[in-house]
Amino acid sequence: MNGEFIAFLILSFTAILGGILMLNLKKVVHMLLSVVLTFVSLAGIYVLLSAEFVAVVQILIYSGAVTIILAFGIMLTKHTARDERTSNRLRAALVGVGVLVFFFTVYGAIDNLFFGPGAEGLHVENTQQIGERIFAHYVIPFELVSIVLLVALMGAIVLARKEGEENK
Amino acid sequence: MIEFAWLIPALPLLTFLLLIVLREKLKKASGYVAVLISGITFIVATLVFLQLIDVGNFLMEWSWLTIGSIDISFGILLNPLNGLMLLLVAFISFLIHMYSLGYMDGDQRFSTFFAYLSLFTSAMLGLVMSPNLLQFYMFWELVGLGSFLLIGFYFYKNSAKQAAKKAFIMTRIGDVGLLIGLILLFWQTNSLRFVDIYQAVTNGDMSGGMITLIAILIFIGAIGKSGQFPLHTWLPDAMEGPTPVSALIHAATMVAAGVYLVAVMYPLYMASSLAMMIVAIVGAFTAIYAATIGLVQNDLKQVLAYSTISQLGFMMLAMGVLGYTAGIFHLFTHAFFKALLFLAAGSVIHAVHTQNIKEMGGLNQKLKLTSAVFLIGALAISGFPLFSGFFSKEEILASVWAEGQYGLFIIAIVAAFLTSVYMFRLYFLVFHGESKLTLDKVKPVPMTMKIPMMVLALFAIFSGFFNTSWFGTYIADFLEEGATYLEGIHHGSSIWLMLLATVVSLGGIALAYLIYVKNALNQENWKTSGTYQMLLNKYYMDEFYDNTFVKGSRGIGLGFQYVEKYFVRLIILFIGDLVTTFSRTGSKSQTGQAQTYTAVAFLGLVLFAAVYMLKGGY
Amino acid sequence: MTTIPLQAYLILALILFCIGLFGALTKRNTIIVLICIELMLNAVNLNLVAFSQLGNNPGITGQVFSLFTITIAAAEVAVGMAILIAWYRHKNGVNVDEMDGLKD
Amino acid sequence: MGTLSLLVFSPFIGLIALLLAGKQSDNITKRIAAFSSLIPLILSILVYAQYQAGSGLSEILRWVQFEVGEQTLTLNYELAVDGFSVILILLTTIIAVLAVFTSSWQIKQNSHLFFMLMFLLEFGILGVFSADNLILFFIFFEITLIPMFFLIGKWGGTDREESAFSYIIYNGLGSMVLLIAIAAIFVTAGTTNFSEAAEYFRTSNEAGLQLGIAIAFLIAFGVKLPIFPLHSWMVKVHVHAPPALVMIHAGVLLKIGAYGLIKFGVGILPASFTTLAPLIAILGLVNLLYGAYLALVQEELRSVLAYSSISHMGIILLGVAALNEAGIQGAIFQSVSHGLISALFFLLVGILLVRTRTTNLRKLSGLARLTPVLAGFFLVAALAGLGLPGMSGFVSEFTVFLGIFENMPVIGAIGTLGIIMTVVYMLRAILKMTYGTYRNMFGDMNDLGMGELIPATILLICIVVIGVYPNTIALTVQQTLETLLVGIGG
Repeated sequence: MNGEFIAFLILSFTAILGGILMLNLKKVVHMLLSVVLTFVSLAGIYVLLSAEFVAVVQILIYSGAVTIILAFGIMLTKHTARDERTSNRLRAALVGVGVLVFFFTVYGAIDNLFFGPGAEGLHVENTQQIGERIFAHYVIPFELVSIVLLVALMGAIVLARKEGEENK
Repeated sequence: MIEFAWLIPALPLLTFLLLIVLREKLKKASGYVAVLISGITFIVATLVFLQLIDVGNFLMEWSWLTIGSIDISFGILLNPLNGLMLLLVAFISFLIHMYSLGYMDGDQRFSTFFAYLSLFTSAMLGLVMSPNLLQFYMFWELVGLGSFLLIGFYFYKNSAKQAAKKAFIMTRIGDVGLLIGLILLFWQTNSLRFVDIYQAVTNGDMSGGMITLIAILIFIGAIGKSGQFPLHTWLPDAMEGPTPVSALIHAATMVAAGVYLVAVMYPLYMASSLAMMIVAIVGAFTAIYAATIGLVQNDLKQVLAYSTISQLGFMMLAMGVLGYTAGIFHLFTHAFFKALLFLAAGSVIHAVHTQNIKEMGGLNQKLKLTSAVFLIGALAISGFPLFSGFFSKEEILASVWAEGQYGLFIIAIVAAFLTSVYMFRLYFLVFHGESKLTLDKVKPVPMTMKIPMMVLALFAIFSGFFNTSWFGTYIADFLEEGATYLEGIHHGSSIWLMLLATVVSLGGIALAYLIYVKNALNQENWKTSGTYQMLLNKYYMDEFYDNTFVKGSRGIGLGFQYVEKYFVRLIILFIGDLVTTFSRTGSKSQTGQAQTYTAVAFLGLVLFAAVYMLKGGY
Repeated sequence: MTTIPLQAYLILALILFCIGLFGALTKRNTIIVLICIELMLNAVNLNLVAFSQLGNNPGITGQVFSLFTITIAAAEVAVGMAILIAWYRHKNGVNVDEMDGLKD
Repeated sequence: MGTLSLLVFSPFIGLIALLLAGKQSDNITKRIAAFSSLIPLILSILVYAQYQAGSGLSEILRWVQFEVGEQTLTLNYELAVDGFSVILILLTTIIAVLAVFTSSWQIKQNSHLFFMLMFLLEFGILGVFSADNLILFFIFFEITLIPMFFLIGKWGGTDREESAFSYIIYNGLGSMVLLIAIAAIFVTAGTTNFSEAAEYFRTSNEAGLQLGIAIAFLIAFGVKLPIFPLHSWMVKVHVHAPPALVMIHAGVLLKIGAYGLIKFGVGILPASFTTLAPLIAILGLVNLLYGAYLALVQEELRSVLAYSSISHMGIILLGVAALNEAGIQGAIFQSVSHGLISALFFLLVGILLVRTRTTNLRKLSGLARLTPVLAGFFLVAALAGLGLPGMSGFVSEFTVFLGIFENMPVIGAIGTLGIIMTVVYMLRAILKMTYGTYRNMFGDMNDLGMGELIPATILLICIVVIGVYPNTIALTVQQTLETLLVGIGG
């Protein structure tokens, strides 16, 4: 029981707590906030996994950007408390059972999974390693991702604006 | 010449095809074509017959139907029995063709009539030449077809339609018996050839019970065709056809086929005393049953029809008491005098346009020839001494007596007595007494009708002499030649039987004379009696059949209609509902909700994954 | 180096994934559904990162891939939000079960 | 491409010709259809000649191959004919030509599309009879369903849509069962080739599975044949489909049921069919009598003919149940014979409908007066139908009963009641129409013209030739019969 393990336990507990809160809270904003809790905890776990850069990105993108976008979304639309109710009890039950079965199925697969001692030195100049890897190995995917981002940006603007013009 | 025997049925068939196809073109000429070809047929038959007397037997076969290892052939068989029949059929049919020239003159469907007539003749000729039971059966059915077409010739008459249908159906019922019999026989003997069947019977290849069963089934066929009780009702109705047809059906062709069938299968019957007994009893019963009905009928042709049934009963009776030659001999003589009677009746009808004997009378002044030949026919059928019927009937009685069937003997005597009574009732009512018709309405009888009648009259008188104990038993000798199974069963006649037959015949004539000419007996009581009504209505047989079988069949049909409506319909509804429910569920699940779709897809994935895991997939 | 076994991370990811899945399949509010999808993506990311450290073939590539995933997820959220807002203007509602255009 | 493939695909010539010609005037369309319908006929005669000459007609092309577990399953495009199928092919092409000819005066609208579907149907049927493996058979079997559905639904009589749907539902369900059976064979035997599958099942001893497959076959083909109580679709089709189509339907399509039962049922699974024989015999008996009694009370000629078809199919079942040379051969004969006779009947019904617009027996009477030739043909068709010697019907009935009496004399004896009933209902229906007094309800009617006389005469000649000299067919099927009966051991 070392410190790392305690940290992992706390972080994973908060992550799961955030998820469960998200499912059970009534207000959409609260749900969003509880999910932020999960996102942040995950960033912590990334640090535990020697992925400092990813952890930072996680906080920037998820806890920052995505959450802001979603918050704007919530603000721009109207929500009543009733809305959060699940739509169909039967389906919820079925899906619940399905998810449980899925959980145990996959659990069976990952139980006793062991690949070896793991990588050394990922935390050493982590950002540099990532940068080298991206720009040496994955340039084309990187460029493609940038195109995708651009297209998404344009798409988002067009989608959000076109309707507005029609309304005028 | 005998190699060309196949021409005998082929020629009339050719006439049939020719006339059916060219009926519009030939018109009047078609009659002459038909008569010419039937004349040629008769000549060929005669030549073949003459040669047959020397040769004795003749057989030709072709493979016809191959079923795996079974080979059924088609061919021609000539032996004394069918040689005689061949000649008889060809001769009578030729005369009737000729007679029809006059009788059917002016009919709209003149050519069609001759076409049917030829088809009928062809079928009958083919029937008597069959070497195996299947071929026999085929022609047997075709004879039924011919009679059906001819009986329904006046198709626009409702009664003709019913009669034709009835004839076909009733004989078909019999035919099915024959069919079952022949199939059973096939599986017993592995062959349908008559010779093989005879062989199998003599070798004792079949069990006695089986022989009896088959013999009875085949006899059912004969019952149907020969109008024996209880399948006789079609025969009187068959009078709906033109009169020459009645003559042909009743005299030499269709009805005789039944007797001929029993004759052909005789070894089978001889092997089973029970079957023989049944044949004899059915024959005797039919003889007296039909004779009693014949006593009171008022339709000229109906009386003759019942007399035919009765005479066929005599033939069957003869067959049933080992009187093989007697039966065939009676068939032979009966062919002539019955044809004669019908043709004479036909010329009466042709002349006065009615069939009701109550409306006739005194016709002997106007129709002298007809009256004379009718008298000859009546005398012959009544068994008046020295006429043909006398010899044949006497021989039948002799056979019955010799077999010791005294009960049947008495029935036969009574039936013979009744025969002369009803025949002379007919004769006196039609040709004697006061004329109830204005005589100038009576049309003259053309030459083409007279000649056949005269020829037949000659035969009606003299054909008996072919087989007498006085001048020689030619027919019997001829028939028994080569037919080993017939050895030792010839019954000699005795003087007292002849005297008895004469007395019976004369007594019947005398009684008829007393009643219908002298009016010696009071008929009023008789006519109101229940017995009279019963006889007039033919023992209510038609009504009985109508109420049981006809209505019964329809009832079953209607019952099935309900099954169809409710049970089968339920199945449709069930299948329909199943399909609609299925599709409705399908279309309902098509909600357009992406979330639901995903949920279903996910559940499916989970299912597969779980199954995979449970099967130990990792 | 690390003492926490791989399974621990994977099970955590699995739990988060299951929560996200359940939410995505049952919640009516489209925004919540989007959030849940993000949660699932996060679980996947966690797997990637965990494998990059403790996997069969450890290395930096796992982290690189998780970065790509995060990028795409961000783009997805942006487009999803845009669609949602457009839809909201059109129908004045954000519920998933009102979106049944697939039916036609 | 062998002759057989050429034959199977030859209807496409007509189809493509019609497509290329586009929407021409009615006359041109009909002429194109008539001429191109002759091509399959000529090719089928060629195939028949080649078969008789003993030259091999079978074709194999590799098609799909896939692995299931350790098994490698191969699907080939295999065509072959035996004595039975070659006769049915000939029957198909003859009836198709006549149906195309006769539809030219029955189909008034969209004849272009009608003929194209007709050719598609012919393609399917020819494929069914030439396929040498089960999957290919199934594919062609399904191909026949689709054009049939549209043909009934679009050009039929009053209840055409309902009939079309009941047709497709029943046959679809039948196909489903068939597919299951075929899949079961494929998986167990590892092949879908007829002879290989037969070989496999001869040596294997999975009796339960075989019985299951045999029952599935019985149901699948029982729908097609049809067997009581799965027959109601067929009555509807008979009554509501256009007569030219019913010529093909009653003449050939129903025979697929018989063909399947004999070739797959008896051919592949003889042991199970021996077990099932009593059941089949009873079903046959029920069909025979049920159909006959119902035909007796119908007031509509086409219903009478429909029920008479059911009754006649009962005879086929009896023949199959007999499981001996005579029975099977009788069933084959009955297939051909009933095909010809019902084609003749519906040819005549088509001719009659043009003149009277009704086939209701209550309204028709005394047709022999104005149209003696038509009436005569009706009578001849009825006589053929009731099994008069000298026509094909007799040979088949006799052979079937010969067969059934060897094994099940009691059932045979009850079945003969059907022979009597056939006479009763046939004569009742036909005499009601043709005999009796003529009531002038339809105005002046012309008797048959040349265009109508020739098709009717061709069919009649076929019927009579088979009836007068049955060895024309019997010799062709002998070898097939022997092959089939090897399995039964008879």
